[in-house]
Amino acid sequence: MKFLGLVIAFITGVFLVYAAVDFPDWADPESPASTHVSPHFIEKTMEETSVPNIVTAVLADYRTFDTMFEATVIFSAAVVCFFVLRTFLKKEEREERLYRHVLTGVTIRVKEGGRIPPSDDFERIDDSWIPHDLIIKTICRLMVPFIQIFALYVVAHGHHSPGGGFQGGVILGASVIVLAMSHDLRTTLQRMREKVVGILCAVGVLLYAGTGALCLLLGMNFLDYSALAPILGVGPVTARSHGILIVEIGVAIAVMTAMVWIYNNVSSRGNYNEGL
Amino acid sequence: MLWQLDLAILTLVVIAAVGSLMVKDLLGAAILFGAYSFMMCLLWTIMGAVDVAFTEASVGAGVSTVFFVAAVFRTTRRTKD
Amino acid sequence: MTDFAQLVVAKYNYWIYITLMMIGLYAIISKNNLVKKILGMNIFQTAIILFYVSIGAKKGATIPILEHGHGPAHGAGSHVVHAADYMNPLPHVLMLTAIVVGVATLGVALALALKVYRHYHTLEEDEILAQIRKK
Amino acid sequence: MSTQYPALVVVVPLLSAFLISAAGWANKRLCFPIAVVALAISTYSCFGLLVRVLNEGVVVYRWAGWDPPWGIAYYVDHLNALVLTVVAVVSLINLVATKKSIDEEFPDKLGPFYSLYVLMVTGCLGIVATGDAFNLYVLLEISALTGYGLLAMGSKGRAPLSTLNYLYMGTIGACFYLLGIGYLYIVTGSLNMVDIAGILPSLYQSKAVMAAFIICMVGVWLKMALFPLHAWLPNAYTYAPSAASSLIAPLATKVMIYVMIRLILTVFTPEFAFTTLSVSNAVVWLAVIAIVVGAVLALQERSLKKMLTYVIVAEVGYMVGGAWLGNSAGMTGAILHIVNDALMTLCVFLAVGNIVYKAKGHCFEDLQGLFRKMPFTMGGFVIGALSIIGVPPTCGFFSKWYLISGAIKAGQYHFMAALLFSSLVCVVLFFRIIEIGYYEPFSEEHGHGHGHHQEPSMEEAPLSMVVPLLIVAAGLVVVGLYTGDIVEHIIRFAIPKGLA
Repeated sequence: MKFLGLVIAFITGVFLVYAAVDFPDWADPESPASTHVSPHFIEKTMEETSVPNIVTAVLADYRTFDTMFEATVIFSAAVVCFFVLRTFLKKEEREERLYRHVLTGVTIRVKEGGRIPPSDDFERIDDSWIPHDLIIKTICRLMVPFIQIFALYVVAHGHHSPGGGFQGGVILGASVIVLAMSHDLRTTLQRMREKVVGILCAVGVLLYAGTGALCLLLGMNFLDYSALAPILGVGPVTARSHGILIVEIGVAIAVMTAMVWIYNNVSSRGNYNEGL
Repeated sequence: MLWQLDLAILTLVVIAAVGSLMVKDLLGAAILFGAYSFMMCLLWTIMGAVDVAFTEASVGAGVSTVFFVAAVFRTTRRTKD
Repeated sequence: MTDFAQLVVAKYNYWIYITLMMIGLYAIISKNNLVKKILGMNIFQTAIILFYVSIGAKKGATIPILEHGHGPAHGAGSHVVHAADYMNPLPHVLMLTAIVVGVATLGVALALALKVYRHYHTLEEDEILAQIRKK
Repeated sequence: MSTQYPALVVVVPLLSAFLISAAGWANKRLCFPIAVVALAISTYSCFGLLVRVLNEGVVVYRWAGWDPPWGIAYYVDHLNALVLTVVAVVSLINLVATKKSIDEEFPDKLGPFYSLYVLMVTGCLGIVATGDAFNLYVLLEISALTGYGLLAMGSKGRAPLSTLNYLYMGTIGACFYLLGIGYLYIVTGSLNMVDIAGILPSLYQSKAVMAAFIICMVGVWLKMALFPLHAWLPNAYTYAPSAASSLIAPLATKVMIYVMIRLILTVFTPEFAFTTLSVSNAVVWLAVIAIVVGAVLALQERSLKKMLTYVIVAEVGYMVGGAWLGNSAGMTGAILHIVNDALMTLCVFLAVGNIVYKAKGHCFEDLQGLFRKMPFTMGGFVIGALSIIGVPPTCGFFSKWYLISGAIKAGQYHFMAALLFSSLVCVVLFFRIIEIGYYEPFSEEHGHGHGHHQEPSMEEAPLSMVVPLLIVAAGLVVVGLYTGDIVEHIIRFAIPKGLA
């Protein structure tokens, strides 16, 4: 198998090198890729969509149909992870529970389905628990709001600077994952339950596709944001800019929850009992 | 752009890629893969693809590495090659 | 010889992408560990992304964000945008999609690997095949 | 509304997938009706689109209102409309037919299952409808990812492993396709299929274009499981849940063959594929080997489902070979066979699904005495089998007829010989099944523990599973009888005039 792999990789490599000789030189401004379709984007974006970040404009307006499916890809990956991994444990299967006294760090084991009534003094911990680490927990808890504010900035400022729904969504998701890694999965699930994650993920992409369907109902083609102009009360070009913002928000919600959903399932092997 | 810097990063990319495939520990491989993604992200910044680099920094170097580490924690670090 | 050297220098990005791609391809075919294969798959995908980003590069151009775009204060018609001044944005857009597809594939692949591990308690392909044959 | 048909075809299932996923958390019983309604609307739009294409010719739909090549556009012609209709019909029938087995297999994951099912169909419909090369890649990944999810939920252990192998191969295939599109983009600067086709003729001598073509083809062959690249398919389909395999087996490979034909006919015109590049002989030989190997490997299988997966490998050889014969009869045969094979595969896999539902297995031992136990299911299976063998008046006969006449016209007699050989092997394969199901006595261990030999009572699968199967079986005959009309009014226009 090793030899076969080498041979295939070598043949493919030689073939690709042979073909690459015919390419225009690297970074040649006169190459067809830079002269055929792309000049239109660079020169017309501002007057057609009033978005200075050309990548955002092309991503969420000219090729918005692609981007809708891109959001769908991440949605379907999250659903696949849930579908493949999630196992619903029955209550009886968990015989003993571990609790930690928050102040002293003493660990208690409760057997035979017993449980401690919920209180602030004790917290439930995983089977493979790790020692209580105040520094990591506090620092991460402090960082989370700043990460989230930065993420919101990235989403909102995507028209003018690098960024947009995907990047912002991933960073938002990362803030939740940081919380899950520094504390445990149970803490995260208390703040953001599985059902909420699942519904928000669908709602995010639905916001994107729904915007498109709204345009369709208003008599224009699917995702043609200029149809939204009468609703938003602005001109058709500005409506495109606003439309881009709406779908970016949808993408951000979908990507955030998809990342959290995948992480929850992968890190707990689908039983949601213990995280990383 | 400085061609020396460019070349250094390109070399590092290849080294990180080979390293992550050679190292006989899956956790190490995951971390090296994170380094690979980050080098890639630098390379794209140099080429002017800021949006792509931003995405790669958050997705490739960030979340992907976390997924790898999570999966390795839930399975095993052992690998024969 | 100078021709050859020029060829190497003028397209070195393409050579690097081919190298990385072949590393990835070799890993997918030859590696025995399932997670290593997934790593190889990701390297393969990133190599293609590098290729596309290389297409988008343009000498003497800047990042594809319009300079005078911040607000109408500058006047919309006061300056003309030249295509040669900005990088080609289209490959960047395509690759944003490809990166997201990559991470989606990664998530699904890891989920499947976890499921395989849950059943066979190993990630080595030859050990799994031996277990299957034993049955 | 009829101007929006191309949008409705793809968008309605897409929207419904999110609705299903959200509704699954509230009430599981809502999922199935939403999916059925969405696919029904999509199917209706497909038929509407087909009628429009027949009346007006190519229908152009500009997504987001941008003109191609800057925006993404659909160019729905006869080929698109025909395959779209088949995809929509197959997925709708399969959804209704497999409801019972889905309810049984995934009682607590109905929401995700239906959501993935509909997304998979959306992906296939989008691949078939799109006129943008990169958009095709994204949809390819959607249909692939959801397909992995559906396939992996079969038997424990084996299903995830074989799906993971499928994932590696599928990802390489999709990446090769993406790379080929990149090569095309670097020399043409466009992603729109029609636009690329307009630019390419001046570049036919370029090595990059040749490489783009070959890389795209290899990628597509990997995804459709053409012979040396077929290793992932049999296991992935065999261990999958029956609702998933009867969706993916008819659609996934056939859609990829559509992509191959689309690339040959539209993007790189037939002159380039068949004349400028002198690889068509080699590809036809590859197809011949695929047919022979698929047939021989099918012979040695002792499991009905796995045997059928090898038959699929052989059928892929039919279509690839037919398309690469380089004449209009072969191409007609290949396109017609996409339609027929989708229906045939659906028919036999639905029958297998019913058998698995009742007999709890798909090995040959489980089939004993099934004709008495499940006469309608086996009746449907026999019609599907006859069609795969190629017995008139079922539709399989007619597409084979076109393929063989194309092979004679092109002088590729080995292809014709391979077709006949595989038909003979199929006769052996299916008569062996029929023999086991009909003649062998109903074994005691499957009985109800009665000591004396008893005539086994009829234990047919539920009506909701049998009726769709019989509809598909009847459809095989109907499509066979109307082959002339389909070729005359639809496929004839799908093939460019230049093809001899």
